[in-house]
Amino acid sequence: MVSPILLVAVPLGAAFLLPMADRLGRPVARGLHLLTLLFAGGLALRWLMAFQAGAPAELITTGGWPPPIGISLRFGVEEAVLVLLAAAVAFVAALHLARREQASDVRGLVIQLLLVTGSFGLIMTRDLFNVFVFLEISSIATYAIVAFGREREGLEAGFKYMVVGSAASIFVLLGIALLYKATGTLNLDDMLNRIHDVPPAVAPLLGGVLLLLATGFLVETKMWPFNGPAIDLYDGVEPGVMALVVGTVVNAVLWTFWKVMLLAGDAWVSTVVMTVGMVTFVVSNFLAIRQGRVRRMLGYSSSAQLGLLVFLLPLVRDGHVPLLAAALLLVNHTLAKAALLWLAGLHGGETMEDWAGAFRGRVALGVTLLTSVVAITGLPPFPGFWGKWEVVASLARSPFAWWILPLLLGSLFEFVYYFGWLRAMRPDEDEGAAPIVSGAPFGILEAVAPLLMAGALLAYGLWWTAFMLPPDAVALLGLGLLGLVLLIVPGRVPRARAGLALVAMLVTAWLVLPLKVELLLGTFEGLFGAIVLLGGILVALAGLGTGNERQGHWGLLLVLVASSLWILRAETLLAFFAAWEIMTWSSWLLVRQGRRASRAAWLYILFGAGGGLAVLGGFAVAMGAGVDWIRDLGHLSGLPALAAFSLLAAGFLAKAAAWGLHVWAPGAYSESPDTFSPFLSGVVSKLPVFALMTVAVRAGGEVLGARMLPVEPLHAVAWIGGLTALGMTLLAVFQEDMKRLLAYSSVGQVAYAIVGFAILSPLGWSAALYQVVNHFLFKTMLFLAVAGVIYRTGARRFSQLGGLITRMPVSFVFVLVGIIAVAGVPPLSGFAAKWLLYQALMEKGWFFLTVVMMFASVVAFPYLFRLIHSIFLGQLRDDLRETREAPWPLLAAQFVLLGLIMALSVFPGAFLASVDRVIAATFGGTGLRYEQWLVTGPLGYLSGPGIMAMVMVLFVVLFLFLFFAGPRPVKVKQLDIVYAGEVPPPPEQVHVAYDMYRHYKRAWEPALRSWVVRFWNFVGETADGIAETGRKFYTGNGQTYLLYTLLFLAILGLAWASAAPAGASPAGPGERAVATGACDPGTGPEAAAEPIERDPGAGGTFPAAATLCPVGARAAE
Amino acid sequence: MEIRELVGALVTLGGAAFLFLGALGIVRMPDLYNRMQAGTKATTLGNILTLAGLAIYEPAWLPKLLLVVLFVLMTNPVSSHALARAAHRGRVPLSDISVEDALAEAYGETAEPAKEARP
Amino acid sequence: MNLLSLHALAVGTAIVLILVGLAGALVRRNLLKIVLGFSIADSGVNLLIVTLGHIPGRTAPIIDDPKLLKDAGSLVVDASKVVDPLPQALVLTAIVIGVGVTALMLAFVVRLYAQGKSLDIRDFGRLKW
Amino acid sequence: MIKQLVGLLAVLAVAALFVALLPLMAPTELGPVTRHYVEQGLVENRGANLVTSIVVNYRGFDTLGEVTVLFLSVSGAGFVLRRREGLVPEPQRRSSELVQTASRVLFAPIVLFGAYIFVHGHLTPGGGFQGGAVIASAVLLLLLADRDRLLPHGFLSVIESFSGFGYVVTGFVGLAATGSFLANRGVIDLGTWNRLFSAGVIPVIYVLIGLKVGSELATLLDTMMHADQAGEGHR
Amino acid sequence: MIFIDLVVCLLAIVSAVWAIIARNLVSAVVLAGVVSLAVSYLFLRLAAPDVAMTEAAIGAGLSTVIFLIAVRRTEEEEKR
Repeated sequence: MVSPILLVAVPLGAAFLLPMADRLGRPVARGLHLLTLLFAGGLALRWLMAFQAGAPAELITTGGWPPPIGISLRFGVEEAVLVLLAAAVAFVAALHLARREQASDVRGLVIQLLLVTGSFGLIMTRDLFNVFVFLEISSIATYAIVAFGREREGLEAGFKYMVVGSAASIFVLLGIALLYKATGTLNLDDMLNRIHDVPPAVAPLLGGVLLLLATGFLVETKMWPFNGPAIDLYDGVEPGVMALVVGTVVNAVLWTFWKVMLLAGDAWVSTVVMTVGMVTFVVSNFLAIRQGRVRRMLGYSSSAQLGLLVFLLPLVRDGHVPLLAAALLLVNHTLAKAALLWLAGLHGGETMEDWAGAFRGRVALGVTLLTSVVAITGLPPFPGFWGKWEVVASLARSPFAWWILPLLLGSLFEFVYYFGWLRAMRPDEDEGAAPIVSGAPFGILEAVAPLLMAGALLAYGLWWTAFMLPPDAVALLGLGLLGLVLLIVPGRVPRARAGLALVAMLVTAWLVLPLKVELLLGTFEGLFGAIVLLGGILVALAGLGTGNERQGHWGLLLVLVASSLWILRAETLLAFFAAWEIMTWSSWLLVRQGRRASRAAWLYILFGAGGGLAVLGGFAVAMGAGVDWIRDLGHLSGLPALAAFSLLAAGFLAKAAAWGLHVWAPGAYSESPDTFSPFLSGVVSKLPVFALMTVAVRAGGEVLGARMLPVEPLHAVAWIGGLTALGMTLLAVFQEDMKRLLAYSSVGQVAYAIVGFAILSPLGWSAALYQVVNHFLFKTMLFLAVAGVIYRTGARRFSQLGGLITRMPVSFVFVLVGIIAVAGVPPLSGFAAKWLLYQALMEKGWFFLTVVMMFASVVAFPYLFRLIHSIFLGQLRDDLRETREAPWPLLAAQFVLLGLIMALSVFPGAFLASVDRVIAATFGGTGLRYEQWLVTGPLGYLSGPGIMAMVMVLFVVLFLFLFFAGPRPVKVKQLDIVYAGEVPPPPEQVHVAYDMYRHYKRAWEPALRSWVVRFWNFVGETADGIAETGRKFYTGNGQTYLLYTLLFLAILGLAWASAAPAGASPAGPGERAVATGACDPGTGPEAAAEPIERDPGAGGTFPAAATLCPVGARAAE
Repeated sequence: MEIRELVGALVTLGGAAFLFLGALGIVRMPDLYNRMQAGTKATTLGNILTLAGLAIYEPAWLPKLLLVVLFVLMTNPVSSHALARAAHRGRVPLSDISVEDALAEAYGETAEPAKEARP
Repeated sequence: MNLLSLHALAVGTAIVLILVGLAGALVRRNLLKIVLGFSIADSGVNLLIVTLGHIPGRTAPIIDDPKLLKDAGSLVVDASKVVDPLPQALVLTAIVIGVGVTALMLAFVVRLYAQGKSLDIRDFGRLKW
Repeated sequence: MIKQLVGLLAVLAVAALFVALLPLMAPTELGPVTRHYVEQGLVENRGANLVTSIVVNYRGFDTLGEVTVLFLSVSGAGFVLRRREGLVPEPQRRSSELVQTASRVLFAPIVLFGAYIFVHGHLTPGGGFQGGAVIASAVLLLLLADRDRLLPHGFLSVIESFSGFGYVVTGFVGLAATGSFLANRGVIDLGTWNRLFSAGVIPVIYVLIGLKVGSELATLLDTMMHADQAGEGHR
Repeated sequence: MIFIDLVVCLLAIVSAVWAIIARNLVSAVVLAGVVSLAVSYLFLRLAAPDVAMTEAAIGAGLSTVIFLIAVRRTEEEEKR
């Protein structure tokens, strides 16, 4: 095969020839440029395939000499991947930049090509001085290419970058020269061997030399505190150019840093590098949250991502973290950041406000943007997720487990600003602001660049995902894939898409669910799977009737359903977490489709992703104890068990909107698209309950039973659930918006299931599971009914509605049944749920909590009453006279649910008996007995049919009485009130349904003041304030940045000199060197006489245990 | 043998003397133009003499030294000429005792830069 | 080491030049002075590297005299008679690279001046925070 | 002021680091690799100037990079200072007749001298870079004598491109002949020590480097002198 | 000999410091050229004639010229 040296030689030759080619015409020069890049990419690809087939890494000599004599280069898998990546990005960048007017100078092309060539050389070379040469080539090319940008800003940034870069290259050059002096060689592999044979007099000094070198590279990799100029560069330079730099030079420099770090076995320098890397990750991400300028924000993000990779260098070297993990992160960042930068260039918006309505109507670009953001924040299925997981997993098992903490913190900040950016892109529709579409017009060639990158990301990510899925879950993958296809394929035919989604889910249900009901309900997986699929199918059915969803709605729903099913099937921690995160982002995107959901969606994803990080932390604790499978979580004990349980519970409770973490929930439930609210509230909110029951409980293991702590952890959870139920119910009472009312109600009702779970007894779990199914049925139905009302009237506020019973009688029946079920009164299923819950609580002995729960369910009556009263009863408003009944698909979906509610109400025993098998498998026994129609608990029995019959009789009697003997309604004019002198309130406020419970509100005011919201606001404002102040660190003055660089070296140099062993103390160094005789000319060390032809193929096999300073210290004593 | 080396050394010494005179002129002369004249003329000759001395001392270097002499002959006057003109254009004042500014007349300048009192 | 040896002097001068250059780049506000500072520091670095290869009492690595050979028959050079040529080769490269960077920096300065009509680095900090 | 003080303190602390590293800078015997260069340099390359042997052959890849750096900087400077359309440089004052004539006369000898330096690069001190710099000084002389003089850009550019390309091609010849890029042994006869035609492809490469460096530095000077002066101002 | 070296070293250092301090840019550039020249002499003394030549031609010569051109380019417009 062709020698990889051509990867450097051919582009160099081409670069020299470019000016000549340009004399023949610009297309010739451009063609030469593109062909060269194609050649390089093709060559790298061929070698990569050869390596896959088992070929060994290639050692390339130059000048005809073997390694230590001549300069040698290495071309192995790592180099091939980096070169391929660089060539690909450069090729696409060349396409992207082709039309820019600045490219009209051929020197622009020359610089572009040399930028790439320098990176290739930097990636492949194994000679330290050659590293310096190629470092200079790529740096100079970076400096020069800055002139592509808007004139002044780009040049300013470029000059600052040069000032700091010049200092860095002085350090690097000095470091390399001193290393040569100490080891007598420049070849990296040779030096790795010889660095142990350094004369003892100078061995302790190597730490200082490596510090010089490491400082140089920390500057070159733009670590904090040296990242000021680099961030300015992002801000000032044409983004298309920065994408090229990110894809080539940045990776090459990082890889070179890796090579240099091979030398630094010295623990001290390694710690410095790790610390600086992690600090960069956290600080850059943190400062970015206050960054209003988009490109600058991207710069902070790049710095942070690079910081994470630099942090990993010593860990990968010492085998604590696999190289593959870092590689995944790198590939992910390169592709995603390149795509984002190109998009930023296409749009041209400077500040967040400019981005409002970005890419509206350009679906492909919008999807690309979303894909890139989801990828860069490390969410599945993209490569960055797998990389981050692997990093966390291996860190957890290494002695560096505590570093996970800042890692998670930095990731959280990353979510904040990236999702904040997306939030700014889709402001609420009534926030006015027409979309500003700025930026130069662009052609297909420019637009295709980010698409290619995002496509590569997605393909690579899915390829990994296919590996990670359980082998029998192909159906899930198919479902998800179909969803993605629906997402991407253009065209706006919501009904057809809904139909396709419906069919897909039906097929999936056929494939994955066991058909026998007993079997279906007899496992957690089956029970929750049925809920997910049934919910999905019904929502899609309803979608056939509405057809006003935004594009992507049904595709995302399929992805959401697939990921939810995957959560249920997951057996490993990784599979579970991946599915959990996909579920989070796909549901977030669905929430975001609501018309006023900007803020709601933002809060949703912040808490969702933050909860995800808590879950990851919990899993990290588990993995640190050697657990990889969910079923093994039970093996945890002691402190790890408690920590894992607490973190997991926190994560899941955040998703379940437990009190304290519920801030997101009312907004998300109510502002979602009308066809998604039923699914979000009915189905997605059940998944945390599943997770608590199957995952968190196991992690808790014996801790939960053994009462290690003064407070039983689960008792705390139960109280949180109780408070949630009470508080949310109280708040629901005062809502003026029917979806919002249902939203508060949902949060409160799910809390019942949490309380049931926390009781941790067979009876409690029966109650919880019963409540889960129950809530799914009635809340999905209610939300669908409300969706029908909104669909027909367009109104959501109670004061805009009323008297619809005559226009929408069927919907009225559904709502009526629904609220009875919610209220927990006989004869419907809600009663059974509460009956079970109270029994379980009393059995457990938590009497006070029992009282609270009872109070909460009583408080629910007033708000439930409003649903009937304000929507359907009373007098029909004039503007609603033309209203028709909801479309039939909506009604059909509700009808199915109605039937199920009835079945559950009449035969609670049948359901409970099959659920009991799950409980028995968990607890080894059940709390209930079943005889015919009777269910017997510890405190009494329940007979579904009996109650039903009894209530029916009562109801009929009552109804007949009212019908014949009740008062007749009197018709009055609406909104017709006489004023006497006072300022008239807006008509809305005089509606009978407006602020119906205002009197109670006055009484409960202090209790309702949301301390939680205030707390979170305080947290947000404080963080903003600190970030705002922290950003002042970057003064914009190039000299200040240079000062940071020197100060860094000075402080660490002093620290090293004072911490170094006695031999390195500056006292009388000159005499010392002579006294040891090591420098005596003529009697050179014996090593010099050795034959120098060493094993040429020796790679970086560096003994992990070798540290330099202690060796020298011993020798010096 | 020795005679040749001695002669060479003497010639070189002569060159050094001229160079010294040139330096002296630079110190003693009243204004830039006069100093430049002293510096150029004396040093051109001094250089040539020094090189000639070297040629006598080591005859093998003759061709190269000839080239150097040629080079000095061509560059030294031209460069001082250029310098002087540049100084004039830069309005470096003449000394008080100078009587004529031919260049200014050649340019037809009315405002003479000469005779300005030095601060 | 003898403090008045050529080697010691060269090392000392080199280090002082590096520091003076860096200090100049750090303290002076004129863009050209900053570039000048780096240029001086570069000279210092080059001097230091050459000094690293210097061994007192040996000649330059140009073998134009048979006395430098180990024995007359072969072309093997007596390694105890010449200084280390490698650092010299490196410095040759470094000097050229240095002048390249300097030229580019000066081009930036000229361009910045053309746009901002100033040479004060504080006037070129519009991008910040 | 405080910042400058802190800066000086930082420099002093860096000085302390250097002082701590002083023992590393004491003279030491040749290392193994460089010992090979010294002892075997003549045997393997026949070039009297060992530094040249290292620069062009043992570490020839570095030198290719070095040439690239220069090329890149000059292109970069040109790119930064590129002329915007529609801007014509203002005419400059010409030097006196004498200076112009002298510079024209001197041009050829200086170029010749530069060529002499790089042709003898493998024998005496100096080589492609030094010779190239001398050639550039000849060009500088021309430019100084007559600032409006426009260099023959086409010619310079052709030399620049083809000498650089020739360097790479020489490397390919080595690759084809011996399997190693830029190899010297086994490409052409190494010749006899201390003769002009010796040291294999080293003189060839040095000539190419000299031409390239000369033309590049000349372009650089031209770029700097005739740079576009009109700024876009505050946009 | 060593005293000449000492003087040259001092010359280099003094010129460097002066170049940094000097207000006039042209003198600063010329002083930096002096530094290069002195360093070039030291190269010669350190048995590195190749480097000395390069430093003299490129460091002291070409570099200084480029600096001077840059100084002129940045002064010219202030007068206009």
